[in-house]
Amino acid sequence: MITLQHMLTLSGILFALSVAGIFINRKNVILLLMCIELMLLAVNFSFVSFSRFLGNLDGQVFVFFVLTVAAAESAIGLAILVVLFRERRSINVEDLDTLKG
Amino acid sequence: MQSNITLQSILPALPEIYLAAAICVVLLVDVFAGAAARRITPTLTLFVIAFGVALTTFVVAAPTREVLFSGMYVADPLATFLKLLGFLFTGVALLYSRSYLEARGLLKGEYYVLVLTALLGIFVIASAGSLLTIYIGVELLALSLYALVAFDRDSGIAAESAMKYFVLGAIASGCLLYGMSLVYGMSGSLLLGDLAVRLHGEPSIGLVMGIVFLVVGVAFKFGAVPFHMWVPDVYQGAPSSVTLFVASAPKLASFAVAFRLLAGGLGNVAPAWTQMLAIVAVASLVLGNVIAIAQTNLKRMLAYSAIGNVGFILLGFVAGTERGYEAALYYTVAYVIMTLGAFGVILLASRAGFEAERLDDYQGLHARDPLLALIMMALMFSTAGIPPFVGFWAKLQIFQALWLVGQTWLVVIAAAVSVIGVFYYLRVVKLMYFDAPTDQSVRAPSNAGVRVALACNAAAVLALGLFPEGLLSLCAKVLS
Amino acid sequence: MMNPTTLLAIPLLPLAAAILAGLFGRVIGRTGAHLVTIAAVGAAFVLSAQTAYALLSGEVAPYNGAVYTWLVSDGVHMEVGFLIDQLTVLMMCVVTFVSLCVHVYTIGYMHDDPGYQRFFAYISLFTFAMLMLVMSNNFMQLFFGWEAVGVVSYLLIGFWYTRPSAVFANMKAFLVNRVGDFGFVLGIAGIVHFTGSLDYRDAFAAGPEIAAAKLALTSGTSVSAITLICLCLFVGAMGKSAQVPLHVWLPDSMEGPTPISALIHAATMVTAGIFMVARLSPLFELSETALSFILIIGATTALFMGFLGIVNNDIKRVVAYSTLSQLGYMTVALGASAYGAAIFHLMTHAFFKALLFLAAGSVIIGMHHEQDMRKMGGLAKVMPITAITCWIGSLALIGTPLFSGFYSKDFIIEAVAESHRYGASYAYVCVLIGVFVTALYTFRMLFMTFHGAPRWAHAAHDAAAHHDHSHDHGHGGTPHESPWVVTLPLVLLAIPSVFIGAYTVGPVLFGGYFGDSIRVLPANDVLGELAHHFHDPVSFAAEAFGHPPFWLALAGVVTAWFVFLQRPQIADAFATALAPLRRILENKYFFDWFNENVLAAATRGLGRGFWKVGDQTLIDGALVNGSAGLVATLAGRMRRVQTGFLYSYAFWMVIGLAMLLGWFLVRS
Amino acid sequence: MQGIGLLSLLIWLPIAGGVALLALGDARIQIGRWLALAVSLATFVASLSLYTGFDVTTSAFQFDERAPWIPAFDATYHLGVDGISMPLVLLTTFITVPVVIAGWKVIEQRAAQYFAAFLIMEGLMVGVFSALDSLLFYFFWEAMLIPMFLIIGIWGGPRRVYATIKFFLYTFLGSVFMLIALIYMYLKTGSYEVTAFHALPLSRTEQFWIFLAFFAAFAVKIPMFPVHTWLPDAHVEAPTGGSVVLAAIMLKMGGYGFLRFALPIAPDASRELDTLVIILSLVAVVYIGLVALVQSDMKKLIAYSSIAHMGFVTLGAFLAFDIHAATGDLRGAGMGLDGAMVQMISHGLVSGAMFLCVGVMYDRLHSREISAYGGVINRMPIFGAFMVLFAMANSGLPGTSGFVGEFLVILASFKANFWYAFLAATTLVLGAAYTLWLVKRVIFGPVANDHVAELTDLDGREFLILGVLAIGVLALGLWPAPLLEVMQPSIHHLVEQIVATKLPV
Repeated sequence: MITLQHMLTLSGILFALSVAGIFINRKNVILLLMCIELMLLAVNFSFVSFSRFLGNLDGQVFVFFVLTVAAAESAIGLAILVVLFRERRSINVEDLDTLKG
Repeated sequence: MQSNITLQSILPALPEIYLAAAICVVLLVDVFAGAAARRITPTLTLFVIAFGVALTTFVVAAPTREVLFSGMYVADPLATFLKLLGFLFTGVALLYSRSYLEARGLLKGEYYVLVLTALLGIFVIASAGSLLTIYIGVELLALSLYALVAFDRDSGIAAESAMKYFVLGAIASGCLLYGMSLVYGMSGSLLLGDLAVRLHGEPSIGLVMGIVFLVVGVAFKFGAVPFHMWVPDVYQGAPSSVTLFVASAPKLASFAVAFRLLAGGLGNVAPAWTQMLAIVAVASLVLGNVIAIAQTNLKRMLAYSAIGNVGFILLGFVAGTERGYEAALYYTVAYVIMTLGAFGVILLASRAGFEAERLDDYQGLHARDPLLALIMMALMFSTAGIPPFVGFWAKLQIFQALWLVGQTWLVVIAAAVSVIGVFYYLRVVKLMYFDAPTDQSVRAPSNAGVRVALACNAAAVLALGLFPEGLLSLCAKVLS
Repeated sequence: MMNPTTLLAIPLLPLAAAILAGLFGRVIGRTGAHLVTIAAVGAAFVLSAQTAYALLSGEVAPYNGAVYTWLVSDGVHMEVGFLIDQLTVLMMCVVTFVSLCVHVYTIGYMHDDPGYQRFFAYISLFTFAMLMLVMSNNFMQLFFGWEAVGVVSYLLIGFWYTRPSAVFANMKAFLVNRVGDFGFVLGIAGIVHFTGSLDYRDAFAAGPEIAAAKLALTSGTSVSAITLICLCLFVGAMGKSAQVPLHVWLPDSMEGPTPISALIHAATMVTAGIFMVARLSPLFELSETALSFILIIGATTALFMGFLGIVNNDIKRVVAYSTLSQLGYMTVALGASAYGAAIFHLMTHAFFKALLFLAAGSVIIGMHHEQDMRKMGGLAKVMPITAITCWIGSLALIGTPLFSGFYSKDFIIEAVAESHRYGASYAYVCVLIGVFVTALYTFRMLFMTFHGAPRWAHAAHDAAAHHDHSHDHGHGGTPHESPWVVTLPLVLLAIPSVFIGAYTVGPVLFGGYFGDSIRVLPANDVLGELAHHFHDPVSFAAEAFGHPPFWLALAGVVTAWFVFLQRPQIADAFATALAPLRRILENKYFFDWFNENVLAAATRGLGRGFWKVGDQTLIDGALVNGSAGLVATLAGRMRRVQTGFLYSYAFWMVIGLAMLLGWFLVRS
Repeated sequence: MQGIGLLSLLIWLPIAGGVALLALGDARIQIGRWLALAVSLATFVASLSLYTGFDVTTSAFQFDERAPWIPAFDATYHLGVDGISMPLVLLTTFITVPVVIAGWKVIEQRAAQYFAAFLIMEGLMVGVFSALDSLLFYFFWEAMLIPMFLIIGIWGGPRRVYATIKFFLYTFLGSVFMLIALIYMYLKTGSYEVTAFHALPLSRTEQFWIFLAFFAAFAVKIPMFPVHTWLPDAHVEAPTGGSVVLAAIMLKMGGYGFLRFALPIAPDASRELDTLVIILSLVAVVYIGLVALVQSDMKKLIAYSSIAHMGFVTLGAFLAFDIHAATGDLRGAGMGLDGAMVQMISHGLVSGAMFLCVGVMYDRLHSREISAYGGVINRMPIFGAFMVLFAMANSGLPGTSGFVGEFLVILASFKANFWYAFLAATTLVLGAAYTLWLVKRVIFGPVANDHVAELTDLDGREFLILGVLAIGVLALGLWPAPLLEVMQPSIHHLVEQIVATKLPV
């Protein structure tokens, strides 16, 4: 029988994975965007599971909003990525270090 | 809760509705005006804002607290106050920006539209009645800002800072969301009102986790240590006009988020988050003020100064009392006014092909442009918290709020740090007044309108310092 | 009842004159300057004499009243007021008279000095200050006059401010006096502490209870209050009256023009200390210890300063050293509770020492500002008046019977002999030998200057070269007698130098002249003892031949005559034989050396150390700039955290998140 | 009080004048100078009626003005003076006049702002002395740093930046803690009224911390050893006018603070810590005196002498407790406070005059090094006379104002402890030593070099300002009674306040 705990643990693991992915990955910005998506999904998962176990729909409504926003978010992200590539001819995370200190 | 919505019942939401509509109008006008858009759009936007102010004041101005959309939307004096200030600050920011944008070919309709959407996001947060509304507002604001930061497509550092901002911002909103989901799980409701009722006493583990994530999200919005990393890069990387905007109005949103979410929703479990905020605040105070000393770029220095000041604002929340929130609000408003002025000076000082952002650019500014130097000096002393400027009262009120709850050590730390902070503000004054101008020093173009505006800005800083009562009592009123 | 306005006029006239001559010197011109000042001082003298007469003839009672209240602090009234009694009037007359002579004399001496008006302003101001000092009825005003004479002497010694030696001497004089005042002010503070008043009357009235009181110095030890206070006060006297070891300023102060030497060092300023102790006799009487201390200090000064007179060749300095040793005599008298004798000697000494100084000045004028006795000799022929008056002065000084100095000095010696105080025997020996020494150096000076073969014929020229005063004149040329304005005061002073002693000794010492202006405990009343076998001056002079002092003096004269006039080579022989002793004497017992190379150097070293180490290194270097530097380096370090790499930013966020989580999950 | 009160006038008239000057700008500086002079004179004349209209029979605050200011903080715009603050207000308005005249010719660049800065500062300083609402007091106290910061930084010497930032941070650091203490007491009393704080009962620990907070602020300002090192730098680099105001008035604020805040608000803490203060004061007298002796820079020397002289202020202010302990009664306690007050006023005149003298020479030779001078009096006899007079006053000569305060403090300290008096009295020697040595090397002696040979004596303007100060110094020295008369009631009141314990008995 799958309990809330299991689901939460899963979402927690997913979230942790995504976060870890963001700072462990030192290569490609695209990967970062993916991690972010994953993070949102983890959140969605926990929302859904809560709403399921609380028996109230607000959580699932929230998920729709999150999905929508996520779409917009990745759009913006990609746009920025394009601009960045135009300027730097690279989407390597390690090249993003002109601003520091 | 299922109400039949009438025009009358959604009237309190007029500012948002109006602004949303106006955005579309501006967008269309800009598209169809073609070449003329360059002239029309900015003016139109200012009109939109001016009219919005009028509308909010005379039509809405809710003396009482009204709840709409089954509790998701709240219209209360605070919301109105924040919206009016939002209009005001945005208007001033755009006013300062115009010539700067023109000089760099950035004067595009999208810019104005994005600013307005960001403003809309602020409004939504200001009136947020549930976690969902907060999330929507936050994202609306954040996404617009990402775009704005990257607005100058020919600037590498802009793109870089935008990317950093975006990624970190995404993580932050992820945390925020995760926290929300946990709180939702623990309380079974998204409405802040319900949270306030249901959550009290000793918080459960899950709730504590949720609170931690929420605090992280809020701290990021404020740009508090250790979630501050984006601030200096964005301030420096973004076009100065964008920096001006990012540094001003969104601070209101940050306050609103913190207030609605923490003070409002989680008010009865305050001990849990005040301690977290205390740590974050002290870290911000120290780090911000200390690192600022080592900066050579004015925008970056102001970024770190912002981090330090955010520490003060958070201290207001740490107090966790009516007085504390007043102090935080007052501080936010005062700080935004000062920041507007400071970046306004930077904007005015920059000209085509020359960004006046290195500290050394301001050597001997007094000899070149006494008025500008005078304004900048007033703003610097104010930010440093020296009377007779408004910054002093802001700090004083924070101290008082903390004293009241017996946070002696926080007061002492804050006081000591503010002394360190004074140093780098003095250094700006020193550059402007004590040093001889060099050949690449600022030579500001004469731009009468903006000059007058800046002068008024500085005058306001002084006037609010001499007669602080008005704003103080206003802040108190809208919060009570 | 005395008329306060008259009393007020006595000091204020010279003051007004000083202001007039000083600030408006250009307007009123040279003649105007000396006319107005001399008129003022003359008037002051007349008024003082009149007051004195009125008082002594018993027309009026002694006066003690306030003129105005300087301030009231915490109930303590600080006033400016006068106490006019026998002691005061005596001092007033002496001061004004000598000052008058000096004024007249100055006309000649400073004849073509550019600072003519300024000089008159100074000496009038000095007269004012001195009068304030002697006429005061309270400690505050006493201290005011005390410091005021000090500062005027500072100005006078440094009158020729272009001379490095002069400006050094005046600073030295002021500082040494300040060391004295340091003690003095402490003494005053003590008085106020116990009496809550600065008035003499209250202080004297409270004398007994102060004597009973103790003063805790440290938690454990406490000393007799009266002794401490008297010693402190006497330190002040030591400074002003140049008692060992605070005497060092006086010889150097010869840098000033001669009239100063006369005014300051003979008649007035240096006697302030003597006067003060006598004035405060009701207090000093109560402390045996203090009096013994005074006695010993005085005796030491009297003898050892006399020795220095023997080896010095500067005519003015010789007189200066003789002044020191005479002051020693007065101090000894004070120490022996023979205040009357001290004041009496003060008076007689004022006349004949002023005379000697002015005579020396006259010689210096005659020699075109040559002061070295080795370049003189045989001057008696060319400047007879000076010579004669100088002889009179010297005879008075060494205490030739019937001369004024004889009575005053002889009674001091007698008094010491009578005294049973601790240190009295030592003092007695000192003063006896002192008599011989005095005679020796006085006549050495006399002979070297006025007799023997002239040594100036060839000296005069290069003399001019050495002393290039701004106002030097008539280079070369032979010595000549001085103008009448110079010689007149000599004569005026010569007369009292001879007679005043014999004339006044009876009444002043034994006639109960001082009334209760001086108080002596019956036990200490040595003069009372002497009074039994004093009948009249002449017979007393006759008895003198039976007393050692006379023969000692004679011996001194003869030695001087033989050694310095008949067989100068003997002097040289002595000089070579006793070379070490001579070096000690010529270096004035190394006092100056010690002060300049040890005290002053140590002070400056200490100051430099405090400054460099304390202020600059520790406070500024370590604390102030150190902490600032620390913050700066910290800033430099901390900014490196902002690496610019996205993943490190993210990493920090996560760290923050994790820490918050960990912290609060652990706590709850 | 109807309309604008006298004190408000004294505060805002100069500030308004300063703003007007700024508006006028350098272009019409001739008018500007006269405007500045007119304003400062008018302020001074107006302030005289403080003295004439002063009621010497009461210790209550007079010329009282009260207007609502910040109800949110229960802070009112409350002004008033008593016998302690009134003389200081007069000193402020008086000193500003010669300062303005002194800058007349000397300041060429940015003259308008120079005079404006001084006028504004005058107003703020009057505010500090007359504010009876501690928040208002702090407001002025801090605001005053800004003009001084600019004066040193803009018109100062080569190391001006270091000096002025050091000055600002030093004093700011001290003041911040005072602010915390004020807030604390506000939260206890519900008002920022100074008198309310006086009446506020405080526990031993509270008093202890509050006293330390005040001490941090005032000890830096006075300044006391070991937080004095900003002063020499500030003085050396500041322009003449700046040094004068700094020495003559700004230092007094520290002393005033002790008398108005630290002592009456935390009497018991003062009693417990008085030994510390007294020892630091005596260190200032001796240690600083010795340091002053070896300075080669005239301004630095005078700066150090200022520290030594201010040592007498703190000494006199804190004697009361030891006197009470030693003699069992309070006779002499008031004397110490009188001495402290007189010393402040007198030092205001004397040090101001000394700095003006240095300024006179600096304007001619552009050097502050003692070694650059020598035999000045040969070329500048009148100036030499003034300099000697002020030097004598500085070394505490009776008949000059410098004597009165020191004398009273020494008398009082003897009551407390012989050794206090002993160490305090060393100033007679040390003070004379460093001052006269300075005079000897600079004024007297043969003409040292060609530059000195070219010196010209005082012009009318310089003669005027030095003359006025000389009159002040002598008047106060010869007849201090009027000054003490106005102080008496307030001083007595203060004594009662500080000996009355606040602890529950």
